[in-house]
Amino acid sequence: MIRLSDPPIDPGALLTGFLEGRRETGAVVSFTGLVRGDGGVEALELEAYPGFTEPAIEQIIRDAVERFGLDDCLAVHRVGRIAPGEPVVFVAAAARHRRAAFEGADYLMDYLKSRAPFWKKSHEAAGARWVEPTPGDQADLARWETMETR
Amino acid sequence: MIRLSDPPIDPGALLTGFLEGRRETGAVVSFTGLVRGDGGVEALELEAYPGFTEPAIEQIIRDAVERFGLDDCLAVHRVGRIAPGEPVVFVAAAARHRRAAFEGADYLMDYLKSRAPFWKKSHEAAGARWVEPTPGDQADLARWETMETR
Amino acid sequence: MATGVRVLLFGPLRDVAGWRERTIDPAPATLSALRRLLADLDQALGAALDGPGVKAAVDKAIAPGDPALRPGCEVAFLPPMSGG
Amino acid sequence: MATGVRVLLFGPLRDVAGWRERTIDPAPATLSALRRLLADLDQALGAALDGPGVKAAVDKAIAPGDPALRPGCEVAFLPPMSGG
Repeated sequence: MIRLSDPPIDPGALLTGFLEGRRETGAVVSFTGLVRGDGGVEALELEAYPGFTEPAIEQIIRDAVERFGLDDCLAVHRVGRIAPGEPVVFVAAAARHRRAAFEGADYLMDYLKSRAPFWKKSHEAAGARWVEPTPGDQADLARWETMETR
Repeated sequence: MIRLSDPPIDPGALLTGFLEGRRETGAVVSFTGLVRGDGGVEALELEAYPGFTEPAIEQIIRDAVERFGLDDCLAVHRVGRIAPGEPVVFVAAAARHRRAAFEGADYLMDYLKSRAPFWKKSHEAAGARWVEPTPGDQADLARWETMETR
Repeated sequence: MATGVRVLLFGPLRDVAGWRERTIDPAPATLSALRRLLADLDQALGAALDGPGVKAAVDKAIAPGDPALRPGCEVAFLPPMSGG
Repeated sequence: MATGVRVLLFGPLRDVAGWRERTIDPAPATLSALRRLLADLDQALGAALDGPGVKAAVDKAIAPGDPALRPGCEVAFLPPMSGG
Protein backbone atom coordinates (compact mmCIF):
# COMPACT_ATOMS: atom_id res chain seq x y z
CA MET A 1 0.00 0.00 0.00
CA ILE A 2 1.26 3.47 -0.90
CA ARG A 3 0.03 6.75 0.46
CA LEU A 4 1.16 10.28 -0.41
CA SER A 5 0.97 12.72 2.48
CA ASP A 6 1.06 16.49 2.47
CA PRO A 7 1.16 16.82 6.28
CA PRO A 8 4.21 15.50 8.20
CA ILE A 9 4.37 11.72 8.61
CA ASP A 10 4.85 9.84 11.89
CA PRO A 11 7.07 6.77 11.33
CA GLY A 12 6.58 5.44 14.87
CA ALA A 13 2.80 5.46 14.55
CA LEU A 14 3.04 3.92 11.07
CA LEU A 15 5.26 1.10 12.40
CA THR A 16 2.85 0.48 15.28
CA GLY A 17 -0.06 0.16 12.85
CA PHE A 18 1.93 -2.06 10.52
CA LEU A 19 2.84 -4.48 13.35
CA GLU A 20 -0.71 -4.90 14.63
CA GLY A 21 -2.47 -8.26 14.57
CA ARG A 22 0.32 -10.29 12.98
CA ARG A 23 0.50 -14.06 13.47
CA GLU A 24 2.61 -15.33 10.57
CA THR A 25 5.06 -12.46 10.26
CA GLY A 26 8.38 -13.04 11.98
CA ALA A 27 10.27 -10.02 10.65
CA VAL A 28 9.45 -6.40 9.87
CA VAL A 29 12.06 -4.06 8.41
CA SER A 30 11.32 -0.36 8.19
CA PHE A 31 13.18 2.43 6.47
CA THR A 32 12.78 6.11 7.33
CA GLY A 33 14.39 8.73 5.12
CA LEU A 34 15.01 12.11 6.74
CA VAL A 35 15.96 15.48 5.26
CA ARG A 36 19.55 16.12 6.33
CA GLY A 37 20.18 19.65 7.54
CA ASP A 38 23.95 19.62 7.43
CA GLY A 39 24.57 20.54 3.78
CA GLY A 40 23.03 23.98 3.91
CA VAL A 41 19.65 22.55 2.88
CA GLU A 42 16.81 24.73 4.14
CA ALA A 43 14.00 22.55 2.77
CA LEU A 44 13.18 19.88 0.22
CA GLU A 45 10.18 20.45 -2.00
CA LEU A 46 8.66 17.25 -3.35
CA GLU A 47 6.14 17.11 -6.11
CA ALA A 48 4.16 14.03 -7.15
CA TYR A 49 1.58 13.50 -9.88
CA PRO A 50 -1.38 12.14 -7.90
CA GLY A 51 -3.07 9.32 -9.76
CA PHE A 52 0.14 8.59 -11.67
CA THR A 53 2.72 8.39 -8.90
CA GLU A 54 0.78 5.94 -6.69
CA PRO A 55 0.20 3.28 -9.38
CA ALA A 56 3.90 3.42 -10.31
CA ILE A 57 4.84 2.77 -6.67
CA GLU A 58 2.17 0.07 -6.28
CA GLN A 59 3.88 -1.73 -9.15
CA ILE A 60 7.24 -1.53 -7.35
CA ILE A 61 5.58 -2.92 -4.21
CA ARG A 62 3.97 -5.80 -6.15
CA ASP A 63 7.35 -6.62 -7.69
CA ALA A 64 8.99 -6.67 -4.25
CA VAL A 65 6.25 -8.81 -2.68
CA GLU A 66 6.55 -11.35 -5.46
CA ARG A 67 10.33 -11.37 -5.73
CA PHE A 68 11.02 -11.81 -2.01
CA GLY A 69 7.83 -13.63 -0.94
CA LEU A 70 6.81 -10.83 1.41
CA ASP A 71 3.66 -10.86 3.51
CA ASP A 72 3.00 -7.20 2.65
CA CYS A 73 4.54 -3.73 2.32
CA LEU A 74 3.63 -0.20 3.28
CA ALA A 75 5.04 2.99 1.77
CA VAL A 76 4.13 6.50 2.89
CA HIS A 77 5.76 9.35 1.03
CA ARG A 78 5.68 12.99 1.98
CA VAL A 79 5.04 15.62 -0.67
CA GLY A 80 5.26 19.40 -0.44
CA ARG A 81 7.82 21.39 1.51
CA ILE A 82 9.82 19.34 4.04
CA ALA A 83 12.17 20.77 6.67
CA PRO A 84 15.52 19.29 7.81
CA GLY A 85 15.03 16.54 10.40
CA GLU A 86 11.58 15.67 9.06
CA PRO A 87 10.83 12.27 7.50
CA VAL A 88 10.44 12.21 3.72
CA VAL A 89 9.56 8.56 3.34
CA PHE A 90 8.61 5.57 5.46
CA VAL A 91 8.69 2.06 4.06
CA ALA A 92 8.00 -1.23 5.86
CA ALA A 93 8.26 -4.81 4.65
CA ALA A 94 6.92 -7.87 6.50
CA ALA A 95 7.98 -11.47 5.93
CA ARG A 96 8.21 -14.78 7.73
CA HIS A 97 12.00 -14.52 7.95
CA ARG A 98 14.35 -11.61 8.32
CA ARG A 99 16.42 -12.01 5.13
CA ALA A 100 13.34 -11.50 2.91
CA ALA A 101 12.18 -8.51 4.99
CA PHE A 102 15.60 -6.82 4.75
CA GLU A 103 15.95 -7.45 1.03
CA GLY A 104 12.36 -6.41 0.34
CA ALA A 105 12.72 -3.06 2.11
CA ASP A 106 16.14 -2.47 0.55
CA TYR A 107 14.79 -3.20 -2.96
CA LEU A 108 11.74 -1.01 -2.41
CA MET A 109 13.89 1.94 -1.36
CA ASP A 110 16.33 1.54 -4.25
CA TYR A 111 13.47 1.58 -6.77
CA LEU A 112 11.64 4.38 -4.96
CA LYS A 113 14.79 6.51 -4.93
CA SER A 114 15.42 6.29 -8.66
CA ARG A 115 12.23 5.13 -10.38
CA ALA A 116 9.35 6.72 -8.49
CA PRO A 117 7.66 9.68 -10.22
CA PHE A 118 8.66 12.52 -7.93
CA TRP A 119 10.31 15.84 -8.71
CA LYS A 120 12.46 17.20 -5.97
CA LYS A 121 13.76 20.73 -5.46
CA SER A 122 16.44 21.41 -2.89
CA HIS A 123 16.20 24.87 -1.33
CA GLU A 124 19.67 25.84 -0.16
CA ALA A 125 21.33 29.00 1.09
CA ALA A 126 22.92 29.40 -2.37
CA GLY A 127 19.54 29.04 -4.14
CA ALA A 128 17.20 26.29 -5.30
CA ARG A 129 18.07 23.36 -7.58
CA TRP A 130 16.24 20.38 -9.00
CA VAL A 131 17.65 17.03 -7.90
CA GLU A 132 18.16 13.93 -10.03
CA PRO A 133 19.06 10.41 -8.86
CA THR A 134 22.75 10.22 -7.90
CA PRO A 135 25.27 7.84 -9.48
CA GLY A 136 25.10 6.00 -6.13
CA ASP A 137 21.34 5.56 -6.55
CA GLN A 138 21.86 4.16 -10.04
CA ALA A 139 24.52 1.77 -8.75
CA ASP A 140 22.20 0.60 -5.95
CA LEU A 141 19.49 -0.11 -8.50
CA ALA A 142 21.87 -2.04 -10.74
CA ARG A 143 22.51 -4.51 -7.89
CA TRP A 144 18.99 -5.92 -8.26
CA GLU A 145 19.10 -6.09 -12.00
CA THR A 146 22.20 -8.28 -12.08
CA MET A 147 21.52 -10.24 -8.89
CA GLU A 148 19.72 -13.55 -9.03
CA THR A 149 16.68 -14.03 -6.84
CA ARG A 150 17.61 -16.08 -3.79
CA MET B 1 22.78 1.20 23.19
CA ILE B 2 21.29 -2.11 24.33
CA ARG B 3 18.48 -2.63 26.78
CA LEU B 4 16.95 -5.89 28.02
CA SER B 5 13.26 -5.65 28.82
CA ASP B 6 11.06 -7.96 30.82
CA PRO B 7 7.81 -6.11 30.00
CA PRO B 8 6.57 -6.04 26.36
CA ILE B 9 8.41 -3.63 24.07
CA ASP B 10 6.81 -0.98 21.84
CA PRO B 11 8.69 -0.73 18.52
CA GLY B 12 6.71 2.29 17.30
CA ALA B 13 7.55 4.31 20.41
CA LEU B 14 11.19 3.17 20.23
CA LEU B 15 11.41 4.30 16.59
CA THR B 16 9.84 7.66 17.46
CA GLY B 17 12.43 8.22 20.19
CA PHE B 18 15.28 7.10 17.95
CA LEU B 19 14.28 9.59 15.20
CA GLU B 20 14.06 12.60 17.48
CA GLY B 21 16.33 15.62 17.07
CA ARG B 22 18.35 14.33 14.11
CA ARG B 23 20.11 16.77 11.77
CA GLU B 24 22.84 14.71 10.11
CA THR B 25 21.04 11.38 9.80
CA GLY B 26 19.48 10.74 6.41
CA ALA B 27 18.50 7.11 6.89
CA VAL B 28 17.15 4.98 9.72
CA VAL B 29 16.55 1.26 9.28
CA SER B 30 14.68 -0.65 11.96
CA PHE B 31 14.14 -4.36 12.44
CA THR B 32 11.38 -5.85 14.56
CA GLY B 33 11.38 -9.58 15.26
CA LEU B 34 8.02 -11.07 16.22
CA VAL B 35 7.08 -14.45 17.67
CA ARG B 36 5.30 -16.34 14.89
CA GLY B 37 2.18 -18.16 16.02
CA ASP B 38 1.70 -20.39 13.03
CA GLY B 39 3.98 -23.31 13.90
CA GLY B 40 2.11 -24.42 17.01
CA VAL B 41 4.29 -22.14 19.18
CA GLU B 42 2.48 -21.12 22.34
CA ALA B 43 5.27 -18.94 23.71
CA LEU B 44 8.99 -18.26 23.55
CA GLU B 45 10.91 -18.09 26.78
CA LEU B 46 14.08 -16.04 26.58
CA GLU B 47 16.77 -16.02 29.18
CA ALA B 48 19.69 -13.60 29.32
CA TYR B 49 22.58 -13.31 31.75
CA PRO B 50 22.27 -9.70 32.90
CA GLY B 51 25.67 -8.03 33.16
CA PHE B 52 27.11 -10.51 30.64
CA THR B 53 24.59 -10.35 27.80
CA GLU B 54 24.55 -6.54 27.47
CA PRO B 55 28.34 -6.07 27.13
CA ALA B 56 28.43 -8.82 24.46
CA ILE B 57 25.74 -6.96 22.49
CA GLU B 58 27.41 -3.57 23.05
CA GLN B 59 30.49 -5.05 21.38
CA ILE B 60 28.40 -6.14 18.36
CA ILE B 61 26.97 -2.60 18.17
CA ARG B 62 30.43 -1.02 18.35
CA ASP B 63 31.63 -3.33 15.57
CA ALA B 64 28.64 -2.36 13.39
CA VAL B 65 29.07 1.38 14.02
CA GLU B 66 32.72 1.21 13.07
CA ARG B 67 32.35 -1.13 10.10
CA PHE B 68 29.54 0.79 8.41
CA GLY B 69 30.23 4.31 9.67
CA LEU B 70 26.89 4.52 11.46
CA ASP B 71 25.71 7.53 13.44
CA ASP B 72 24.39 5.24 16.19
CA CYS B 73 22.38 2.09 16.96
CA LEU B 74 19.71 1.02 19.38
CA ALA B 75 18.84 -2.55 20.39
CA VAL B 76 16.05 -3.50 22.78
CA HIS B 77 15.63 -7.19 23.50
CA ARG B 78 12.77 -8.80 25.31
CA VAL B 79 13.46 -11.48 27.92
CA GLY B 80 11.03 -13.75 29.77
CA ARG B 81 7.92 -15.37 28.33
CA ILE B 82 6.78 -13.89 25.00
CA ALA B 83 3.47 -14.64 23.27
CA PRO B 84 2.91 -15.08 19.50
CA GLY B 85 2.52 -11.74 17.75
CA GLU B 86 4.63 -9.95 20.36
CA PRO B 87 7.96 -8.32 19.47
CA VAL B 88 11.08 -10.14 20.67
CA VAL B 89 13.65 -7.64 19.47
CA PHE B 90 13.84 -4.13 18.05
CA VAL B 91 16.98 -2.84 16.40
CA ALA B 92 17.57 0.51 14.70
CA ALA B 93 20.58 1.85 12.83
CA ALA B 94 21.09 5.48 11.76
CA ALA B 95 23.47 6.72 9.07
CA ARG B 96 23.91 9.56 6.63
CA HIS B 97 23.01 7.32 3.70
CA ARG B 98 20.64 4.40 3.33
CA ARG B 99 23.11 1.69 2.22
CA ALA B 100 25.05 1.95 5.50
CA ALA B 101 21.84 1.98 7.57
CA PHE B 102 20.52 -1.15 5.83
CA GLU B 103 23.80 -3.02 6.12
CA GLY B 104 24.31 -1.94 9.73
CA ALA B 105 20.88 -3.19 10.84
CA ASP B 106 21.26 -6.39 8.83
CA TYR B 107 24.70 -7.09 10.34
CA LEU B 108 23.46 -6.34 13.85
CA MET B 109 20.58 -8.77 13.50
CA ASP B 110 22.74 -11.54 12.05
CA TYR B 111 25.17 -11.30 14.96
CA LEU B 112 22.38 -10.92 17.52
CA LYS B 113 20.64 -14.02 16.17
CA SER B 114 23.64 -16.29 16.45
CA ARG B 115 26.18 -14.70 18.79
CA ALA B 116 24.21 -12.93 21.49
CA PRO B 117 24.13 -14.71 24.88
CA PHE B 118 20.49 -15.74 25.08
CA TRP B 119 18.93 -19.11 25.76
CA LYS B 120 15.60 -19.66 24.13
CA LYS B 121 12.94 -22.24 24.89
CA SER B 122 10.06 -22.78 22.51
CA HIS B 123 6.85 -23.87 24.22
CA GLU B 124 4.82 -25.82 21.71
CA ALA B 125 1.72 -28.00 21.79
CA ALA B 126 4.01 -31.04 21.58
CA GLY B 127 6.16 -29.88 24.51
CA ALA B 128 9.05 -27.49 25.14
CA ARG B 129 12.42 -27.51 23.40
CA TRP B 130 15.60 -25.43 23.58
CA VAL B 131 16.42 -23.61 20.35
CA GLU B 132 19.85 -23.24 18.75
CA PRO B 133 20.83 -20.99 15.83
CA THR B 134 19.60 -22.49 12.54
CA PRO B 135 21.87 -23.39 9.61
CA GLY B 136 20.28 -20.34 7.92
CA ASP B 137 21.44 -18.13 10.80
CA GLN B 138 24.97 -19.52 10.46
CA ALA B 139 24.92 -18.90 6.71
CA ASP B 140 23.72 -15.32 7.25
CA LEU B 141 26.59 -14.74 9.63
CA ALA B 142 29.15 -16.18 7.23
CA ARG B 143 28.22 -13.50 4.67
CA TRP B 144 29.88 -10.82 6.82
CA GLU B 145 32.95 -12.85 7.56
CA THR B 146 33.82 -13.34 3.90
CA MET B 147 32.53 -10.01 2.59
CA GLU B 148 34.83 -7.06 2.25
CA THR B 149 33.81 -3.81 3.86
CA ARG B 150 32.43 -1.46 1.22
CA MET C 1 -19.01 19.27 -21.12
CA ALA C 2 -15.29 20.02 -21.30
CA THR C 3 -14.08 21.07 -24.73
CA GLY C 4 -10.46 21.81 -23.80
CA VAL C 5 -7.33 19.88 -22.74
CA ARG C 6 -5.95 20.19 -19.23
CA VAL C 7 -2.16 20.59 -19.41
CA LEU C 8 0.08 19.86 -16.40
CA LEU C 9 3.77 20.69 -16.08
CA PHE C 10 6.07 19.06 -13.53
CA GLY C 11 9.45 19.77 -12.01
CA PRO C 12 11.74 22.16 -13.88
CA LEU C 13 9.16 22.61 -16.67
CA ARG C 14 7.00 24.53 -14.23
CA ASP C 15 9.86 26.95 -13.53
CA VAL C 16 10.47 27.48 -17.25
CA ALA C 17 6.79 28.17 -18.03
CA GLY C 18 5.86 30.01 -14.85
CA TRP C 19 2.68 27.94 -14.53
CA ARG C 20 1.75 24.45 -13.34
CA GLU C 21 -1.66 23.86 -14.87
CA ARG C 22 -3.56 25.41 -17.76
CA THR C 23 -6.52 24.58 -19.98
CA ILE C 24 -6.07 24.81 -23.74
CA ASP C 25 -9.49 25.26 -25.32
CA PRO C 26 -10.49 23.99 -27.81
CA ALA C 27 -8.52 20.72 -27.59
CA PRO C 28 -5.80 20.29 -30.22
CA ALA C 29 -6.36 17.12 -32.26
CA THR C 30 -3.08 15.43 -31.34
CA LEU C 31 -0.24 15.60 -28.84
CA SER C 32 2.08 17.03 -31.50
CA ALA C 33 -0.46 19.77 -32.26
CA LEU C 34 -0.58 20.61 -28.55
CA ARG C 35 3.24 20.75 -28.42
CA ARG C 36 3.29 23.18 -31.40
CA LEU C 37 0.66 25.35 -29.80
CA LEU C 38 2.56 25.51 -26.49
CA ALA C 39 5.81 26.30 -28.33
CA ASP C 40 4.07 29.13 -30.21
CA LEU C 41 2.83 30.58 -26.92
CA ASP C 42 6.23 30.23 -25.21
CA GLN C 43 9.38 29.41 -27.14
CA ALA C 44 11.43 28.54 -24.05
CA LEU C 45 8.74 26.10 -22.90
CA GLY C 46 8.62 24.58 -26.37
CA ALA C 47 12.37 23.92 -26.23
CA ALA C 48 12.11 22.48 -22.69
CA LEU C 49 9.30 20.10 -23.75
CA ASP C 50 11.62 18.76 -26.46
CA GLY C 51 14.43 18.33 -23.90
CA PRO C 52 16.09 14.98 -23.08
CA GLY C 53 13.97 12.54 -21.13
CA VAL C 54 10.76 14.57 -21.11
CA LYS C 55 7.78 12.21 -21.42
CA ALA C 56 4.12 12.94 -21.99
CA ALA C 57 1.24 11.20 -20.20
CA VAL C 58 -2.31 11.32 -21.49
CA ASP C 59 -4.93 10.67 -18.83
CA LYS C 60 -2.19 9.49 -16.45
CA ALA C 61 -0.65 6.90 -18.77
CA ILE C 62 2.67 7.40 -20.57
CA ALA C 63 1.79 8.07 -24.21
CA PRO C 64 4.33 6.96 -26.81
CA GLY C 65 4.10 8.28 -30.36
CA ASP C 66 1.58 10.97 -31.23
CA PRO C 67 -1.79 10.04 -29.72
CA ALA C 68 -5.03 11.81 -30.59
CA LEU C 69 -6.41 14.03 -27.83
CA ARG C 70 -10.06 14.04 -26.82
CA PRO C 71 -11.82 17.06 -25.32
CA GLY C 72 -11.66 16.81 -21.53
CA CYS C 73 -8.45 14.81 -21.47
CA GLU C 74 -5.41 15.59 -19.33
CA VAL C 75 -1.90 15.87 -20.73
CA ALA C 76 1.05 15.90 -18.34
CA PHE C 77 4.64 16.68 -19.35
CA LEU C 78 7.07 14.80 -17.14
CA PRO C 79 10.76 15.73 -17.08
CA PRO C 80 13.32 13.19 -15.77
CA MET C 81 12.20 12.10 -12.32
CA SER C 82 14.11 12.86 -9.13
CA GLY C 83 13.01 9.70 -7.37
CA GLY C 84 11.62 9.69 -3.85
CA MET D 1 31.60 -11.15 54.06
CA ALA D 2 30.72 -13.85 51.53
CA THR D 3 32.64 -17.09 51.92
CA GLY D 4 30.87 -19.11 49.22
CA VAL D 5 30.65 -19.14 45.44
CA ARG D 6 27.42 -18.21 43.65
CA VAL D 7 26.75 -20.72 40.87
CA LEU D 8 24.39 -19.91 37.98
CA LEU D 9 23.07 -22.36 35.39
CA PHE D 10 21.59 -21.27 32.05
CA GLY D 11 19.43 -22.81 29.37
CA PRO D 12 19.19 -26.62 29.27
CA LEU D 13 21.57 -26.94 32.27
CA ARG D 14 18.85 -25.50 34.46
CA ASP D 15 16.42 -28.23 33.33
CA VAL D 16 19.01 -30.96 34.01
CA ALA D 17 19.82 -29.70 37.52
CA GLY D 18 16.36 -28.51 38.54
CA TRP D 19 17.82 -25.24 39.85
CA ARG D 20 19.03 -21.95 38.42
CA GLU D 21 21.12 -20.49 41.20
CA ARG D 22 22.86 -21.90 44.24
CA THR D 23 25.59 -20.94 46.69
CA ILE D 24 28.40 -23.40 47.33
CA ASP D 25 29.94 -22.58 50.69
CA PRO D 26 32.86 -22.63 51.38
CA ALA D 27 34.26 -21.66 47.97
CA PRO D 28 36.16 -24.41 46.16
CA ALA D 29 39.70 -23.30 45.34
CA THR D 30 39.43 -23.65 41.58
CA LEU D 31 36.88 -24.01 38.79
CA SER D 32 37.80 -27.67 38.34
CA ALA D 33 37.23 -28.29 42.07
CA LEU D 34 33.79 -26.68 41.76
CA ARG D 35 33.01 -28.90 38.74
CA ARG D 36 34.00 -32.02 40.71
CA LEU D 37 31.88 -30.96 43.67
CA LEU D 38 28.82 -30.33 41.44
CA ALA D 39 29.32 -33.69 39.71
CA ASP D 40 29.48 -35.43 43.09
CA LEU D 41 26.20 -33.79 44.09
CA ASP D 42 24.47 -34.58 40.76
CA GLN D 43 26.00 -36.96 38.25
CA ALA D 44 23.67 -35.90 35.40
CA LEU D 45 24.60 -32.25 35.95
CA GLY D 46 28.29 -33.16 36.04
CA ALA D 47 27.96 -34.83 32.63
CA ALA D 48 25.99 -31.88 31.24
CA LEU D 49 28.66 -29.41 32.42
CA ASP D 50 31.23 -31.42 30.47
CA GLY D 51 29.00 -31.39 27.38
CA PRO D 52 30.02 -29.86 24.03
CA GLY D 53 30.18 -26.06 23.93
CA VAL D 54 29.52 -25.46 27.63
CA LYS D 55 31.59 -22.49 28.80
CA ALA D 56 32.22 -21.13 32.26
CA ALA D 57 32.25 -17.44 33.18
CA VAL D 58 33.79 -16.18 36.42
CA ASP D 59 32.45 -12.81 37.54
CA LYS D 60 30.77 -12.35 34.12
CA ALA D 61 33.89 -12.97 32.02
CA ILE D 62 34.53 -16.16 30.07
CA ALA D 63 37.19 -18.07 31.99
CA PRO D 64 39.50 -20.29 29.95
CA GLY D 65 41.62 -22.92 31.67
CA ASP D 66 41.18 -23.57 35.37
CA PRO D 67 41.04 -20.23 37.21
CA ALA D 68 41.23 -19.93 40.98
CA LEU D 69 37.95 -18.96 42.65
CA ARG D 70 37.74 -16.30 45.34
CA PRO D 71 35.09 -16.29 48.08
CA GLY D 72 32.14 -14.15 46.93
CA CYS D 73 32.72 -14.74 43.24
CA GLU D 74 30.08 -15.77 40.73
CA VAL D 75 30.48 -18.75 38.41
CA ALA D 76 28.08 -19.15 35.48
CA PHE D 77 27.86 -22.23 33.27
CA LEU D 78 26.80 -21.27 29.76
CA PRO D 79 25.62 -23.93 27.31
CA PRO D 80 25.62 -23.15 23.56
CA MET D 81 23.66 -19.94 23.06
CA SER D 82 20.38 -19.76 21.19
CA GLY D 83 20.99 -16.23 19.93
CA GLY D 84 18.41 -13.47 20.16
